[in-house]
Amino acid sequence: MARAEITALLNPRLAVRKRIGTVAYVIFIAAILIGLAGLASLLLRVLWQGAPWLSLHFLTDYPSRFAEQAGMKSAIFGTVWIMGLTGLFTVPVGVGAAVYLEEYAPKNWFTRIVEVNISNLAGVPSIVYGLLGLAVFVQILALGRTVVAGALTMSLLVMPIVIIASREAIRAVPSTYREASYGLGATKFQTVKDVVLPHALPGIMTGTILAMSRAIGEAAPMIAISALVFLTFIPTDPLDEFTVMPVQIYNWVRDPRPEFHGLAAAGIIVLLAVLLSMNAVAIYIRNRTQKRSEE
Amino acid sequence: MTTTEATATDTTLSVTGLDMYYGSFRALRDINLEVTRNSVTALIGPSGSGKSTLLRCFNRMNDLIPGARVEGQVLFNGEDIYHPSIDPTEIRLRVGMVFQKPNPFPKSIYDNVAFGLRINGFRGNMDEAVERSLRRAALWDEVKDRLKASGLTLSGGQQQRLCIARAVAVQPDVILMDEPASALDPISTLAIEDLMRELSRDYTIVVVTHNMQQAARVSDWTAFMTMGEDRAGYLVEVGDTHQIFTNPRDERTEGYITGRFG
Amino acid sequence: MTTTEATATDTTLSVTGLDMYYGSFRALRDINLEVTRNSVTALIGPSGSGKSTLLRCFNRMNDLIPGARVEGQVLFNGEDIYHPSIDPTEIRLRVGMVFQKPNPFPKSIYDNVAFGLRINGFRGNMDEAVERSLRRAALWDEVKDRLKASGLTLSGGQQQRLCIARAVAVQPDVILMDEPASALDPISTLAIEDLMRELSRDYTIVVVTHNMQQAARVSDWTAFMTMGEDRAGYLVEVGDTHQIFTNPRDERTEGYITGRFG
Amino acid sequence: MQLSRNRKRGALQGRIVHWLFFACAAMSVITTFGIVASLLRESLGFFGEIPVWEFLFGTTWSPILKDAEGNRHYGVLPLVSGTLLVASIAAAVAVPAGLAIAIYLSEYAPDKVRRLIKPILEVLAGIPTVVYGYFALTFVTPLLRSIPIQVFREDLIVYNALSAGLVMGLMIIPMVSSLSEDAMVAVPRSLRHAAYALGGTRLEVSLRIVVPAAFSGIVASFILAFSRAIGETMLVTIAAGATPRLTFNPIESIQTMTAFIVQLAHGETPHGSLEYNTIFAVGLLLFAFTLGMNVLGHFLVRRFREEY
Amino acid sequence: GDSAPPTGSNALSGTIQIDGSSTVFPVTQAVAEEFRKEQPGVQVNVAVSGTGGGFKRFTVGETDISNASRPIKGSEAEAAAANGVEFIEMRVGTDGLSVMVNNDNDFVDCLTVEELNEIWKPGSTINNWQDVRAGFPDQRLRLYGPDTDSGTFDYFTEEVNGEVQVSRADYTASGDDNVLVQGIAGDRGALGYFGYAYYQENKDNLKVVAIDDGDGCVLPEPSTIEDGSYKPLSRPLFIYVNRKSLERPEVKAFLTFYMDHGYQLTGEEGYVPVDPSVYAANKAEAGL
Ligand SMILES: Nc1ncnc2c1ncn2[C@@H]1O[C@H](COP(=O)(O)OP(=O)(O)OP(=O)(O)O)[C@@H](O)[C@H]1O
Ligand SMILES: Nc1ncnc2c1ncn2[C@@H]1O[C@H](COP(=O)(O)OP(=O)(O)OP(=O)(O)O)[C@@H](O)[C@H]1O
Ligand SMILES: [Mg+2]
Ligand SMILES: [Mg+2]
Repeated sequence: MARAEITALLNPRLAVRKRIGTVAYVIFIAAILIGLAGLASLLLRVLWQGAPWLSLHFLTDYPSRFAEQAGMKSAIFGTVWIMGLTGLFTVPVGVGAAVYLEEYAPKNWFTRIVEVNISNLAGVPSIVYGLLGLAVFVQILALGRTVVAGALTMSLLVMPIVIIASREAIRAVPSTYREASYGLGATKFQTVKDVVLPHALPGIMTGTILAMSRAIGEAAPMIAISALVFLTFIPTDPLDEFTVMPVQIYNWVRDPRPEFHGLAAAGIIVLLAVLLSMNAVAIYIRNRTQKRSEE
Repeated sequence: MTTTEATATDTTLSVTGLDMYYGSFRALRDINLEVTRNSVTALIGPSGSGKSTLLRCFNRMNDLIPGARVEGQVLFNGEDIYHPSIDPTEIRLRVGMVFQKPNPFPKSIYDNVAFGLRINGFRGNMDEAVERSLRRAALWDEVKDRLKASGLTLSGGQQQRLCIARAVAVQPDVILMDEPASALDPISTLAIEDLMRELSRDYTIVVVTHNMQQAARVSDWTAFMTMGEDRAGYLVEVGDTHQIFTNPRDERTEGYITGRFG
Repeated sequence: MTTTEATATDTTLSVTGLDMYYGSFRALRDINLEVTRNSVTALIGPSGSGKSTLLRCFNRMNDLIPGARVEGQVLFNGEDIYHPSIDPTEIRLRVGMVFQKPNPFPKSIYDNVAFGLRINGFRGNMDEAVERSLRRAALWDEVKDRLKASGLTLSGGQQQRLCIARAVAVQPDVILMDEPASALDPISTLAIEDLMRELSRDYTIVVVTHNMQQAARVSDWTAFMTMGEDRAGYLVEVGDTHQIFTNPRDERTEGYITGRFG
Repeated sequence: MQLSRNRKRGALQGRIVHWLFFACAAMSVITTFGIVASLLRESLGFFGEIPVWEFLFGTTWSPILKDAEGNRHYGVLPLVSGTLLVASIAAAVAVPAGLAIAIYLSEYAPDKVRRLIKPILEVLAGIPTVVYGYFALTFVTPLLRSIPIQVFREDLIVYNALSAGLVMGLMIIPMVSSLSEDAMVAVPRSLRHAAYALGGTRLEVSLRIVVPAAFSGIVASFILAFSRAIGETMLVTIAAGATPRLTFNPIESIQTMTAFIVQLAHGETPHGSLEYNTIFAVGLLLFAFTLGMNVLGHFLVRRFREEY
Repeated sequence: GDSAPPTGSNALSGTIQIDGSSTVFPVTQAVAEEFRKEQPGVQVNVAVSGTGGGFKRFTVGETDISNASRPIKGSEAEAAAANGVEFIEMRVGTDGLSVMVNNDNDFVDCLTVEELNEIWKPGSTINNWQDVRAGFPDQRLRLYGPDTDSGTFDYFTEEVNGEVQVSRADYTASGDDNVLVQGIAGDRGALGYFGYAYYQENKDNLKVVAIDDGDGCVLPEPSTIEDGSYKPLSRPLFIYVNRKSLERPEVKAFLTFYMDHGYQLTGEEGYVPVDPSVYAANKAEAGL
C-alpha cells in the first residue's frame, strides 16, 4: 500500500476531536467548580447560621440549656488540654520513630513491616482508635474517662501523620551535611541532634501542625472515650474529665431545639477559625523553607 | 547565510528569520535553513546551542512549553506552520518525531504502533498497517511472535526501532530525530543508522547528533549551530555533509569538527 | 608496587593489601600505599577508578554506607584503624575531611567552625579557637565582621575555605580532600591550592583531583589509579609528583596524563 | 587541644539512643497489636455467645431491640450494607470529580492555577467531619427535599444515606484528586511528548496515555478514598440515621458500622453487657475491612512507583 | 432556701459525680447550671449512661447521684447493699411519652393502645393508615421513634408491646429527637413517639395524639400526666442519692438546691413536676 493510500485512510477529524476536547475541558472545570462550590456553600451556610450566635460570651461561658447563655468554654479548654498533651506525647515518639527509620534502621524485614504498618495505621478509622482507647486506657489501665486517656488515644491516632511528615523532612536533609558532621568525628546521635533535626525542623513542624489540626477536629474517638455531656468546669489536671469542641458541636447538632443548631454553627466557626489559622501557619512555614532551600 | 543547493520544489521545510524564546530568554537567533526532501539533514553543534529547540520548532512541540514563543517563519511544503489557522496536531501528524531516550508507551508492541493510527481515525486494515510499519523499522522479524507483549520488554535498541515504527505508521512526510542513538550500544546504533539511510528514500529526515562520525556516515546535509555570548543559538554553516566535514567554510565549524572546541 | 621513598617514621597512613567492597561489587583491589607526613599526596585517575572510595577508607567514612566492607590493613600512625576496638568517630576526629561541593552547615559562620569542637567537648576559649581556625583557612579577614551570618551567605570559594576551617578546628593529623576545588571558579581554586600548600607544613593532606595541572602544582606525591575489566579500581603507580608527571614508569599512567585515554 | 571525650560513655549513650529511637518506631507495631488485641479481647465474649457465621451472614441487626419472641439478632449485614451504600454514593461523586480534577491539574492547569487550587482543595480534606455531618443534615437534606420530584419531596426522610453519601463524596474528592494527580505527574514527560508528536490532542494524550500509565496509582487512590469513606464516623452518625436496614435504597435511613459504634458508646447500654460488646465485634470487622483495602491500596501505589 | 451568693465561709468546693438516665438528664443539668451560679466552686459532672448504666456505677459507689426514669430494681438494690451503698430515692417529676403525627394529618386524633401495639409490635406489616383503622384514608404510614439505646424506647416498648425492647425494627430511629421532630413535621404519613418535653418544644410543628387505654381518649397534659389519667405512657422520674455522699456539704447544698428549685426547673424542661410537698418530703428524708 502506498503512502497516499494510507493517508487517505486516515480521518483525523480534527474539528470533531477539538470539540470533544473542549467539552472535556468544560467537564474538568465543572468538576473543580463542584468541589469549590461545595466548599463555598458549606462555609457560607455555617457563617450564615452561626454568625448571629458568635459573641465574646460564647467563648467565655459554659454550656447552658438556654441557647442565649450557652458558650463553649469547657470545650475550648478541654481541646486545649487534649492538644497540649497530645503534642507532648506524639512529637517525641513520632519524631523518634522517623529518626529511627531514616537514620538507624537496617534494611530488613522488620523495618519493612514497620513501614507498611505505619502507612496502614494512617488508614485505620478514628472510631477504631476510640475503641482501642476505651479498652486500653480507660478500662485496662484504669485511667478513666480523663484528659490523659483522651490525649493518649489521640496521640496514637495522629502518630502516623507525624511520623510520615517527619520522615519526609529528614529525608530532605542533604546527605552532605551528614557527611560533614561525621567527617568531624561526630557520633550518629550528635549528627542527628545537631545537624539533621535542626534542618528538618520546619518540615517536622508542618507535619505536627497538620497532625494537630486533624486531632482538633476528631469527635468520634473522643465520644468513645468520654460520655460527659454537661460540664461546667475546665479540667485542671490530666486526670480530670473533659469535653472537646467537636463533641460539643455534635451535642448541639443533636439538640432538638433549632436555636442550638445556630450554636453548633457558631462552634463550627470557632473550630474552623482555629483550624484554618493552623493550616495557614503550616503553609507559611512550608513556603518559607521552600524558598530558603531554593536560594 | 543558507547554502543549500537544492531547488525550491525539493524543499520540505524552509525556515526564515526564526527567533525562538523561552520566556524572556532568546534560545535561537535568526535561523535560516532549507531542508531537502527525501534526504537526511544532520544538526550538529555544542551542547546548549539550540539543536533540540530548533528541531522542536519544526513540529510545534515547543507549543507545549509554557512561555515558549516563536518569531519568523517555518514553511512546511510551502505552508506556514505557525499560521493561526493551522492546528499543531495536524502538523505533528505530518512531521513525526523520535526522541533521544526510547519512550515506548507502556502498552503492547502492537498498540504502540497502532496508537497514532487509531487516534487519527484509521479505517484500513490495522494488522497490515502495524506489520508494514514494523517491517519498515526492521523490527518485524524480532517481534512478530509477541506483538501482545509490552513494548517495555524489548531491549533499548529494539525500543528505539519500535518508536521509529510508531512514528512511521502514520506516514508522516518528515521524521525528526533528536540524538536517536545516543542512549544505545554500538550495535544498536549501527542498526538505527542503517535504518535512517533506508528511510530517507521515502521520508525527509532531520537528525540531531553529537557524534561527528555518525553525522558523517548518515547525513546528506549538515548544519552546524553554536551559541553567542548571550547564549542564543544560531546557525553558522549549512552544506553538503562531505564538504562540511572536509572543507568547512567557517573556522568555528572546523574547530568544532576537529574537536578543538565545544 | 609502592614506591614511596619516605622512611617508615615519616609515614602517617600506610595501606597494605586493601580490598574494598560495596556489597558484592569489589570497588578496590589490593591497594598498597604509604602517605608521607606533612606533605600533599594527590590521587589521580579516571572517573570510577575508586579514588573517592580509597579516600573514604582513610577515615572510615565508608562505614556509613550499608553493605560497604573492607579487607586488608590501614595503619594510621602505626595503629590499625579497622581494628574492632577502634571507634570510627575517633578516627574521623583525627583524620578530617573536605568535600567536593562546599557543604557548610546552615548555621552561622562561627557555629560552623565551633561545631567540631563543641561535639568533642572542647573546654578552652572558643572565640580564640574559631579565630585561629579561620585565620588558618585564610578566611578570617573576609568574615571577621559577620561571624553570626549564615555560612550559606558566603561565596562558593569562601564556603569551601569555611569547610577547611571547620576541618582544621579540631586539629586533625590528616586532612582528606575530595576534589575540593572542582566546583569553584579559577580564582577561588588558586586560593584553595595555596591553602593546601600552606597547610601541608603542619598537616598531612591527601587530595583527589581530576585536574592534572592542579595535581602537578600542589602535590609532593602522586598516586595514579585506574580500573580493571571487572571495574575494580587498583593503584598503578605512586611516586614523587615531578617524576610521575615527567617520567611515568607505567604506560597507562602516561596515557592518562597526556590525555590519550580516560 | 583541650578536647575531651569519654569514648566508652559515648558508645553506651549511642546504644541507648539507638534503642530509644527503636522503641519509638516499635510503638507503631505495638499500636497495631493493641488495636487487634483489644478488639479481639472484648469481642471474644461476644463470639462466645454468637457464632461468627451468624454474625457475618445474618441479615437482621437488632442487638437491643427484640422481636416478637423476645430474641435479639446479631447479623451484621445490614450495617455492612448501610456502610457500603453510603461509601458507594460517596465514590460515585468523588471518583469522577476527583479524577477530572486530577487530570485538569496534572495535564491542563497552568502552574499558577494549580498552586492556587491545590491548597483550597486541601482545606476540604481538613474540615472536621462533624461539620460535614452538620452540613448534610441541615443543608443538603433540606435542599434535596426542595427538589420538586415526588421521591425527594415525599419519600426522602431527614436521615438518609443519600445526603450523607453526597457530602462524604465532597469530603473525599481531594483524596482522590491529589493521589491520582501524584500518580499522573509521575508519568514520564517523554510519554506525553511521544503521543503529542503523533498528533494527539491534549485530551487524547491525557486519557489514552497518562491515565492508563498511572492506572494502578489512580486505582489505589480510589481504594484508599473508599476505605476512608467506610471508616468515616461522625458524618454518618449525624446524617445517615440509626436504622440498621439491609437495603441499597439511597433515600432510606440506614446505619453504618461506625455510627452503630458511636450510638452504643454514647448511649445507655451498660458497659460489659453482651449488647455492649457488639461494638468491639463491629469494630473488629471494620478494622479488617479497612486494613484489607489499605494494604491493597498501598501495594498498588508502590507498584506503580516501580513501573518506570 | 437562701440564694444569696456565697461569701467567705459558705463558699463550697468539690466535685459531684452524676450519671444515669437521659430523660432525667435535662432536669439535673438545669439544676446543675443554676446551682453553679450560687456555688461556682463546686464541680458538677453529669453523664448520660442510661438508667441501667447509671445504677451500675451508682451501686458500686462511683457516683453520688443517679438519674433514673424508673424505680431501682431488686437486683440493683441488692448490688448496692452488697457494696455497702445506702441510698435515698427522690421523686422529681413525671414524663409523658407523646405520640405524634404530622400537622396536616386531619384524620387521627386518638389511638387506642391496641392500635399502637398493632402498629409497633415486632413483625407488624402495617404500612398504610387504612390498615390501622377502617375509615382511615389510603395514606402511607411511616414510623419514627427514639434510638433503641434509650430509656424512652425501653419504656414505650414495655408499655405498648408488653416487654421491654420488643419492637418492630423498620422505623426511623434516632437518638436525636430533633430528627424525629423534623421527620414527622416533614412527612404527611408520619407517626412517632418521644418524650413530652420535646413535644412541648415543638408544639406548633406537630400534632399530638390522644391515647385511649380503655377509659377514653386522653391527651398528654400536665394535669393528665400528673394525676395518672394519661395512661399508660406516663412514667415517674427519680434521682437516687448515696447516703454517704450526703455527708459532704457540697452534695447537701446541691440537693437542697435541687429540691428547692425542682418544681420550677422540671416544668421548664418540659416535664410535669410533682406536688411541692413531695420535694419537701424528699428534703426531710435526706435530713436537709
Ligand atoms: N524548556 C526550556 N525552558 C527554558 N530554557 C530551555 C528549555 N529547554 C532548553 N532551554 C535552553 O535553551 C538552550 C538550548 O537548549 P537545547 O536543549 O535546544 O540545546 P541542545 O543544542 O539540544 O543541547 P544538547 O546538545 O545538550 O541537547 C539552552 O540554553 C537551554 O538551557
Ligand atoms: N555507595 C556506593 N555503592 C555502590 N557502589 C559505589 C558507591 N560509591 C561508589 N561506588 C562505585 O565504586 C566505584 C568507584 O567509585 P568512586 O566514587 O570511588 O570513583 P572515583 O574514582 O571517585 O570517580 P570520580 O572521579 O567520578 O569521582 C564506581 O564503580 C562506583 O560506581
Ligand atoms: Mg538537545
Ligand atoms: Mg570521586
